[in-house]
Amino acid sequence: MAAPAVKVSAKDFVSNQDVRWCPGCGDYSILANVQRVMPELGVPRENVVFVSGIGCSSRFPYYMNTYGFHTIHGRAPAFATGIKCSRPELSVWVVTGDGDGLSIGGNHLIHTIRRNLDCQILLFNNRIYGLTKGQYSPTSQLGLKTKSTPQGSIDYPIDPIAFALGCGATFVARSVDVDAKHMQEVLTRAHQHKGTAFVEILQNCPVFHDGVWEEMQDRKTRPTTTLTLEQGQPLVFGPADARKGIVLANGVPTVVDLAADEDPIAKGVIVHDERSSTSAYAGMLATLQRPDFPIPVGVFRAVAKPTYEDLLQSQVDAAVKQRGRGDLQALLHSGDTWQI
Amino acid sequence: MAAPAVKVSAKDFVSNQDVRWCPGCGDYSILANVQRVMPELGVPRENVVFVSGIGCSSRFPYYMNTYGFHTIHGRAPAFATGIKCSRPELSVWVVTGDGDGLSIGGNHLIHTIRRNLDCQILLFNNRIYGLTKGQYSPTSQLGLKTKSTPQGSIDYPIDPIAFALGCGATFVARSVDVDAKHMQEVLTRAHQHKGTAFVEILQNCPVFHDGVWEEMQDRKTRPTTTLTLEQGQPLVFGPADARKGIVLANGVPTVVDLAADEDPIAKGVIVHDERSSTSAYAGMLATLQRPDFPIPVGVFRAVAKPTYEDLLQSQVDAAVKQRGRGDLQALLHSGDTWQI
Amino acid sequence: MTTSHSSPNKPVEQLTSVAIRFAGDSGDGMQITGSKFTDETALAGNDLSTFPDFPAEIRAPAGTMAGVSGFQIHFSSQDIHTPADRPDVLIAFNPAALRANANDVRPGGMIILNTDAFNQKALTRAGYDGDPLPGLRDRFRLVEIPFTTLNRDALHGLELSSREIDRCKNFFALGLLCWLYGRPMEATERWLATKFKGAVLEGNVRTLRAGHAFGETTELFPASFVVPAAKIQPGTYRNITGNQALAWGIVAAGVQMDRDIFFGAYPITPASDVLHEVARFRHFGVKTFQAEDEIAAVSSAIGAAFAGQLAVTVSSGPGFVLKQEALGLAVMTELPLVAINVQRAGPSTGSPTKTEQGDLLSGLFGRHSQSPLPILAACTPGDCFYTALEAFRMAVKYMTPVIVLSDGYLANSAEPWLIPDVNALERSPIQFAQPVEVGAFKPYARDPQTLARPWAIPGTPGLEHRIGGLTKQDLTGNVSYDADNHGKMIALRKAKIDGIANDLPPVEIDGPEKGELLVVGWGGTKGSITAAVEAARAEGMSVSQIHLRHLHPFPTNLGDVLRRFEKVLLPELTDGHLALLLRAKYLVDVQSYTKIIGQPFKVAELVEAIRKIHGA
Amino acid sequence: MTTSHSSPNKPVEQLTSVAIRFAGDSGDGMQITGSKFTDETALAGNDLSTFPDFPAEIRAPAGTMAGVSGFQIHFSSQDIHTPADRPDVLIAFNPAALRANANDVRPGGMIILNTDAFNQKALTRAGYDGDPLPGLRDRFRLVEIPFTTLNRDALHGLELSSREIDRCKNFFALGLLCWLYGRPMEATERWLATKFKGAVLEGNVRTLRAGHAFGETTELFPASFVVPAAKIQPGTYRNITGNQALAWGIVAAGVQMDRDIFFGAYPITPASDVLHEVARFRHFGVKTFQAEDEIAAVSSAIGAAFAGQLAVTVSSGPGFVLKQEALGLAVMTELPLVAINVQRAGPSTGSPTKTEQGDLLSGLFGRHSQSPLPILAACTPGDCFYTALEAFRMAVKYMTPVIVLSDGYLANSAEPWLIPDVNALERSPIQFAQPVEVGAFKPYARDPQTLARPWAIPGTPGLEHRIGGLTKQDLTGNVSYDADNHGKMIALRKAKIDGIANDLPPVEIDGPEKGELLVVGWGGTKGSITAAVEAARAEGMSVSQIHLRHLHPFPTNLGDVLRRFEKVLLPELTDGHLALLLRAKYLVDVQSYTKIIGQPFKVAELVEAIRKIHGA
Ligand SMILES: Cc1ncc(C[n+]2csc(CCOP(=O)(O)OP(=O)(O)O)c2C)c(N)n1
Ligand SMILES: Cc1ncc(C[n+]2csc(CCOP(=O)(O)OP(=O)(O)O)c2C)c(N)n1
Ligand code: SF4
Ligand code: SF4
Ligand SMILES: [Mg+2]
Ligand SMILES: [Mg+2]
Repeated sequence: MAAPAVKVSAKDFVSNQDVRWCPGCGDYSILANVQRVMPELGVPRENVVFVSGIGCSSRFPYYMNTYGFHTIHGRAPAFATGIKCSRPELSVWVVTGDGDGLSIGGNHLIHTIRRNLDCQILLFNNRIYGLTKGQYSPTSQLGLKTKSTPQGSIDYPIDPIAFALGCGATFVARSVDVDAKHMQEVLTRAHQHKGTAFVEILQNCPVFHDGVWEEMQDRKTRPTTTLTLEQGQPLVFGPADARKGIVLANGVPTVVDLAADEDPIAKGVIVHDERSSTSAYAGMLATLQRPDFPIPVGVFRAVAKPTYEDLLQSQVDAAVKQRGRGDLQALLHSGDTWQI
Repeated sequence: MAAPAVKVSAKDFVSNQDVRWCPGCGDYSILANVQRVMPELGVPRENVVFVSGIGCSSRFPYYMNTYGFHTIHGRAPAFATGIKCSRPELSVWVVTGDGDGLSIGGNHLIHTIRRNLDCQILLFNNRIYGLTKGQYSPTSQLGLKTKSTPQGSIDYPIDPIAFALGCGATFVARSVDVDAKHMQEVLTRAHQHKGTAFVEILQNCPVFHDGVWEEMQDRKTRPTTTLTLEQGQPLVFGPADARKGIVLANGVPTVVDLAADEDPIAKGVIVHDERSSTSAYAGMLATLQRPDFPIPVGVFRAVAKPTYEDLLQSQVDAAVKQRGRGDLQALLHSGDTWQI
Repeated sequence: MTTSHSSPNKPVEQLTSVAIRFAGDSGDGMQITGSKFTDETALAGNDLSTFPDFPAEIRAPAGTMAGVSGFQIHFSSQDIHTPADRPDVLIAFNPAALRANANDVRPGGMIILNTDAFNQKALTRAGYDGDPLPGLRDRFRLVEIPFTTLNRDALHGLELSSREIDRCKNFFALGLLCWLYGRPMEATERWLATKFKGAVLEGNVRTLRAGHAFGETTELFPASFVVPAAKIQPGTYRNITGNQALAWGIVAAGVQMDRDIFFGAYPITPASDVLHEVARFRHFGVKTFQAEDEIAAVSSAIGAAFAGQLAVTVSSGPGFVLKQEALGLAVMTELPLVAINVQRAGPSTGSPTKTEQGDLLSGLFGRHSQSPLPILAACTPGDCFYTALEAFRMAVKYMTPVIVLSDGYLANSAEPWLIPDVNALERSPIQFAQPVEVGAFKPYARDPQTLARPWAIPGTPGLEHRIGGLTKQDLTGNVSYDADNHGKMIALRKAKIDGIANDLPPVEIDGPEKGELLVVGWGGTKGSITAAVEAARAEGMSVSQIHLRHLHPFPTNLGDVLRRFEKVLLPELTDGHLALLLRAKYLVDVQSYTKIIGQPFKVAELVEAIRKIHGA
Repeated sequence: MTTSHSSPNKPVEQLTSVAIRFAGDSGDGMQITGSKFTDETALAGNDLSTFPDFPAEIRAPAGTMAGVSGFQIHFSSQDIHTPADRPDVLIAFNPAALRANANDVRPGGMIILNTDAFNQKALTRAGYDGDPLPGLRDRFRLVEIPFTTLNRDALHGLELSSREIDRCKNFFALGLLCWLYGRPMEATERWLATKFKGAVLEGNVRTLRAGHAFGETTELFPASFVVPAAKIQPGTYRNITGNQALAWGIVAAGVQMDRDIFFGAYPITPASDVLHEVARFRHFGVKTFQAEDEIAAVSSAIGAAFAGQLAVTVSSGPGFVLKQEALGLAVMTELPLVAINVQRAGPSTGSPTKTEQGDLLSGLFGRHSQSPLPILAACTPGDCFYTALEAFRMAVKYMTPVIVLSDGYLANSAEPWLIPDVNALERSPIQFAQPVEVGAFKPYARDPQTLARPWAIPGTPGLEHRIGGLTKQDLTGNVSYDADNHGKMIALRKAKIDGIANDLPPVEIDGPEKGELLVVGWGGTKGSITAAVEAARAEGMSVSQIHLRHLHPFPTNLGDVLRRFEKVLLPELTDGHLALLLRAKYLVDVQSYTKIIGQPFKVAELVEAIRKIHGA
């Protein structure tokens, strides 16, 4: 596809619909960041498709001046599969929420991820059902009191990253709604990845679950509550004067303190490798949770694998190559026939 | 519940229906093993419920002389949730297949596992859809030619163990249809575990996928193709004269040779710990796949966590304790009322 | 208690009935204001009916049409059946609220404006080019009040942020309305005391009273009004919404049938509140389960039924459709289950907060093959309580899933409800199958009367058995491939459900037993149809009315009743669902009058429809 | 080619038509034997109809009733419409097969037994207490042949295990039957050569010929028979099953409409073979996607339609029901999609390998709210091809999902099919919306003729737009909360679908244009109804017949046609689905004749039903 004639800007990706989220909703900043990276990706607007399910987050496509499909609750990845398999040249983005993607839609996430369909899946995780006015979600904290759990939730939350890895994800990343620069990097990486790029975005819902990610959003606490993943760099976090690192003891991650001038690698701190041969390493990272550990942000895993739509297309090409483009007349007359 | 009056035997768990599987089907031996362990578990027959979806494997309940519910395709864990939450005293067993459980039923597996409902989930993995006569399943090998994939499957298989761990499973194990003794141990452990016990059973389908697990079934090859997990023992496999062990290099599992008299632990071979504080270790084990590694069999992970039905019941008890057993008359008159 | 607060030094005019609509931004607290006014009106002994109407969005941009939230209350000294077609009074908190609602107001009616909100910016946001007020002045009586300012003055000096202060202004308006219509304010003050404390409580109470005082003193209102108490059946009353009544009906079933409830649901508008309400009643032994999706919700409920619990699942159209495969299994395994569908406007995601009656046929025919089950529909908010109770009794007596239909209008509307005497409610404890010697049990042997099979639950020695969705053999329930048995079981299931008709009360005709015109209705339209029929009679037309709660099977005398009239009119908020069933079954030329715009019927439209067919 | 193999030295009797049923254990290869005999019969120029009937289980225990697999073929020198009610000849490979089928055989008919299989153990397995043969001898002509032994002798000395040898015995029987009815064997030998090689091929061919020779020489058959070729419309013919025809119709749509196919499905009996067949045609640019479940199957197909592909999804009852929510979205977004339902016997899991017509109403009403779409039903195996083609054309022309109904009987039955001339098939390339300047595009502007909206696909500059399931604004397709717009869109969607009626050919009456009795049918029952109507006429009754392929909307002249007859009889393999629709719409007293036992109609039962209503 030819690149767009004139230089496009973020504005070109803003649709004519007024945005209908509550004041202060984390979705606003995510929208802004997506619109900001779009022009950089060099995909003509008409080749971009946003697909979503149902939820506040899933209103996203209406606000993007691209092709968009606001489908039904939880099924967006399946719609995306049909779109991408039919038109591999399209850039397909799935926007979903912790309820849409992980509750009713869990099965489609599993299979889209394991098939490695080339698409970006952005999961806005506000740990609550926003659109239906505040019931707990599969990522809500144990004990959370919500409309549907007046005595507190008794469901253990699921971790989106660990879940995606368990499904065999080839690209897994995490970012935070308020961290514009980081999110734009992650979004760009996700788009560059050929295959399913699963991105969890920690998002605040000021109305029904305000402050759930405060630790990670607050500039002051962020250094100790998050671990920024960088390829080839040791797993080090904390303020310069109180650095800590992550080591393994019989396969179990542990935090160690680092003296100001100490070499982390020498100390056995693990070196981040998003291309690790197996998902064992990324799986270990995914188990790092607050309060015992900082939450890793950035790219957990990024490995190359043929994509579903390419393999499908290659079967078509191979069949045509081998048998010639199908001939209907010949098909109808194949096998035993007889004249009357 | 009082233990059954007379000593019961496997026969007592055989129903009056003739078993309808193909000759040589792996399901026969699984059935035999389940019927054999039942009497040992000391649960009165009337308190045992087998719940299944649809598939050859899901015919299982008809052959057990207990309460049984052959439900609809993929939903068995959801039915089991209703049963166990209503009657925590019942011993609930879910029987499913790689299609029933991991294809259409994936979402219910996710959530039942993460909620840690106390039940045993036995997934018969023959890597094929048997009942519908041989289409590939989510666990089928890439490239497998089946009725629905004449040019070979292009779906990357999902690993049931890794998947279950990604959902936060508290008990995960694997066994092989032909290995009676091992399976009976695993089944007993699964029943003893309070919480969701997820058990993958490698099962042969002689009609549509014969020999898919041959390596693991064949007494001769088993020592090198399987790694038997034992709590507190190093991850060592292979024949006595050619032992090998599993070590970690920067978080990545690797195979090392062991000299006849060499101490594996000294050599850094990982010591198996099913109670590891995080699932990172079990997740690493799950990444061990043929042909580079032996397939682990036995209990990957077994950790204690309050179960869903108990937490639910405790909310009821707490509410009754705090507010007294509900009084309908009082409820109807609560809040503002007026006389006419 | 109903002492009037209306001031001594202003005249008091008496009215029969008044309809008031509160309208403002989603953030302005219109629903609260309206429901508090409703409580007070109820305490004042009026008959009343309300209709909340809020936007789909959580919170659409402030000041836009999309963000307007409204609450209408109709109260009277006679019995009334609807929230009224057109309000006599509109309280508009901002220009958008005015623009969205002004044209609904009765010509010559009163519009009370929060003038503080009428600046240029707000007008443009609302989509007004010029100043709308002049144009409105000659159509309505405009009363312009600076609510924001008055509220700020009233709360001056309180330890509250200006944002917190402004949030109280709706209570100033409420106070004013209370004065205007002589409503008592104790209930509201009591409620405030339970909700807030400290300065916020203080602020709300103060502005409430200030509003009341303002009414007494301002020149704007020469007089206040009184709407005398209505002559209503004596007893103890409360306000109740349809969703609340459903929830309480479910809890009541557990108590009256002496068995714990298992409630499996997945949130969906407008059904979620039933889950929220039921979740508060763990101390009744009720277990609510918020499932991962609707399929798990219904499946878990069926599992609970198999285990011997009173099982119920609740959803709305898009979610209900997902439950159909599992409902088919419940039909096949003949397990008791109550499946509630709070209908909303479709198709597809449609307009979730709007109402419709579009799910009757999908309830009846939405499963593949022949999968019959009974369907009940509630007709008023309070009736939801009795419908839920009846559904559980029917489900257990006949060992069948039962569908209950409510709708978005019933769900959120409130009406005064005569609280039933619990001791007068039928108690019906459950009979489970009793232990038998091993091998003797027949899970599909039937009660000769009801054709119900036994409810044999796990834990009962000797009753071990297996059920499932494959065609079952008569009596044993074993898997069967015999063609004639297949046919026999199809016939048995149908006969069981059809037989329920003998249990149903005959339809009762309101009005002449036979004659020119019969108006047939079902579900949440009862209020508007009744009001329209009364109006038509007042115009001298002979009109009879029946309203169905049992939609499958039908009462046995229905066909006979239909044939007694020359014409039959069937108003439905859907494309003639019941009309299709009646025409097909009785070959009667039922004429369907439909409206599918997400709104309830207006009485005037129905009266017009009646005139037309009558004249024809 | 049709040279007769029947031997010179035995007399040859001529017959008009014969029905033969092959019955044996699932492992005995009855389906193969039957379909090979079918091919030969077709090549012999007879009209024919077949009915395979196999057990649900993959492989039930050998020798049990549950494991019996049957294949019936009816062939004739005149045109026939059904596989025949009762076979003239039964070939029973074991006692279970005998027990399961003997009573179906025409009194005085022939039963050929594999005596080797009739030992005490096998008799008991089959549920016989004593020896059944004496009892049967006086009702039928029993021919007792030791197939196993004869086959072993024939293959003596071959490099085959005794298991492999015994597996060939069905071809010995086939050879014998070929002699008995003068069928050519080349086709079978050619087929064997493609399937097997080496000793196995050798063995099958040898025993086939041995069976033929045995017929010539044995005393058991004094004569052989010939069924002359039928006078059939000239042309090139092939055998085709309904599922195969559906698959080919789908492929043909891609070719004729010049657009690639996206096929999303999840396996389910009896629809899976459509997936298997279509998956073979990647070289036609067809992409099949085996989804994780039916919801993903239909959703992926709708996604493909949005992307501009010809999209289709295939399932059967239980799976189809799961697709209803997504189909509602396709209705709302007005995207072209073909959704095929190969109906099976229910309810719930029911009897997956048995047939029924129970999913018409769920197709029409299975979605919540008002969600209209067209429904077509195929009436013969070969007709499935044209129905699939028509469905795609309708879907694209009207921008709507279209439901196609087939059933388990059509799916697996074979009939000789006149191969269409591809150049004679209508070509209808697709018109997508063309680029416009940014902002000008209206996704919901409609074609004045068809009311279809434009098909604007990603990749087209200037047409960027967003669609979804929320109520849409007319023309722009933006989310709308306007009540009147809501009603307008409901009406537009309905008008669009109703308007398709003007495109449909009027129903054609077979027989008198008006009069005493009209028999109405739809779908896979056409053969049996036609045969019954012909039989009734032969008895001198005046009977007219119509068979509907368009079930929604109906052809415009349908009501008029129905009213021209005193009585209307409607046979359905379901509980009066079409009858309900016709009665409701036209207020005609359509009398429904139903049979719900998982089996097709027998001609005799229909003739009886016609007699009854005629006499009445
Ligand atoms: C089939 C179906 N079931 C339920 C719903 C109601 N529903 C809409 S969004 C939603 C949850 C959304 O939560 P999430 O995905 O976290 O999105 P958020 O609003 O938090 O961004 C639910 C339950 C629906 N629209 N459709
Ligand atoms: C809703 C629905 N969709 C599809 C089917 C058809 N179906 C029955 S079993 C099955 C797959 C079973 O595979 P698996 O779970 O691996 O069981 P197996 O037969 O291999 O033991 C399918 C697709 C069904 N019964 N119901
Ligand atoms: S409810 Fe929460 S998530 Fe939804 S729009 Fe409002 S703030 Fe955002
Ligand atoms: S098909 Fe395969 S899995 Fe099914 S019963 Fe036969 S052998 Fe077992
Ligand atoms: Mg959320
Ligand atoms: Mg399987």
